[in-house]
Amino acid sequence: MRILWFAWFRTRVGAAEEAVTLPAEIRDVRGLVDWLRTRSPGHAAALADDAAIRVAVNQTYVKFDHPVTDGDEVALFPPVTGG
Amino acid sequence: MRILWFAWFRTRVGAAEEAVTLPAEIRDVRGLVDWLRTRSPGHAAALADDAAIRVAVNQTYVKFDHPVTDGDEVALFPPVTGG
Amino acid sequence: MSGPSVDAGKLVVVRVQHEDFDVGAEIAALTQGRPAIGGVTSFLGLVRDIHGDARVGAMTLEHFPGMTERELARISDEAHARWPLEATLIVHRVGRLEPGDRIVLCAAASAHRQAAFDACAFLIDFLKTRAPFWKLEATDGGERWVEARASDDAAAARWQGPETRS
Amino acid sequence: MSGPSVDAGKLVVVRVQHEDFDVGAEIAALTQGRPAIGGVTSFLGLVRDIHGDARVGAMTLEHFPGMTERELARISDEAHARWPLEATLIVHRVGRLEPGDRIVLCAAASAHRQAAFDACAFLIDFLKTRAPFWKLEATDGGERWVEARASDDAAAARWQGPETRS
Repeated sequence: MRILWFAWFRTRVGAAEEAVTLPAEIRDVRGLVDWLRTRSPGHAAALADDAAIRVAVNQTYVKFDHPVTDGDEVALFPPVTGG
Repeated sequence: MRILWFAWFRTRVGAAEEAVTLPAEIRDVRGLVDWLRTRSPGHAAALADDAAIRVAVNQTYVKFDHPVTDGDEVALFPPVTGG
Repeated sequence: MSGPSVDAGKLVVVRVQHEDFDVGAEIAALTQGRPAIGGVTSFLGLVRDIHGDARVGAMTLEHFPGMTERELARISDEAHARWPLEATLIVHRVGRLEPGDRIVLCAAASAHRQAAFDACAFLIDFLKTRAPFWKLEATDGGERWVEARASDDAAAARWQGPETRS
Repeated sequence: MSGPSVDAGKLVVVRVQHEDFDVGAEIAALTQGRPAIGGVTSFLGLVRDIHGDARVGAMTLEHFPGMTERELARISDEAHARWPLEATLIVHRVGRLEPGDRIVLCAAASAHRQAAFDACAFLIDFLKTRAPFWKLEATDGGERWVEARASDDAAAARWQGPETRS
């Protein structure tokens, strides 16, 4: 699975992109976020607050109950501030 | 008194501007409009409908109860359609 | 990155002209030297080729020189009194225009997006019901003076307070 | 003055770019060949020199290439579905910008003024809450990521129907 990080999620994680092998027991975004938090203190800091996490699977916004599979591209980022 | 006509009031009256001597008994816009209607069939046609008459005394919108004197410039025109 | 903001003062631009205008240049002139401006909402009015059920070939815009500029300034001043604006602009053309031609540009610049939107809508709504302009259309059926629309009165009435009732 | 109107079709323009844009040229391109358009409402967003209580020297706009364009197209399509529009435009810059620089231009063109205003407000409100852009500001106190504002969520919520809830 390809993970993309943007804005201050990227600076806390220390990478714009990661390739991860999704554990078989993880079936949805909720599970993915919880698992990613365990990867490093930076990951935990980026994902500290559920309310501040936006998720796009294959470039489309999804909620935490959305299913994920190892072939997905999952982007994680804070609330947007363009315009 | 200087009377200015605009848009289809102008075409019905047949003049953009008239110089009139205000009869002494006319004190307000209401009286002026009623008197102007008697000047010609064109004047009567232009001023046929009170609701379609807009009045500016010295370039400021006024209502029918506004006083007028012989030194005023009074513009009469239909509802505006700019923009 | 230091020192106080330079307050360039509130800007009110009102113009009535025969010539066309450049939308980008007008808006750039409005914002130049005013770094507190976060957004500019503008409305550009164009001559349509259809009015009601008639094709419009051209139109002639007549106005009341002097009073027009006064009314546009009054409408602009009231927008500044109602919203926290840095600058406003109203440019309106007169004379002969053809379908697709620019007629009017209203713009409101503010630190705040909602103020810019509301003030710009206010400017065009009041211009349409108070500024002394009249349109004479040339259609297939001949020349006709455009009639005022009840929907324009209703749009202006949205903003109506005691200070704007005539 | 005769013959049917040429229907040029609905126009949807979405661009993300480093370069500056020309507001007048963008709006002229939107209305060119569409004589049914009576009005164009546009919103131009600029970099302010003050954000909260800090002076801003410059900012860098980051985005999610690919998804950004998809979201902007989605927002545009929804505006066309909601209002009778002839054309819409969203141009957004990325990269390093300084106070006074243009950031974004949204525009909606319609036969009807109110539709143009509502659709333009909708475009910028949704862009601000859904399009994946992020601002990194350089202030006197160092670099900081701009925080999302509750007022932007509230502005977008005005338009919220079932089809726009994520």
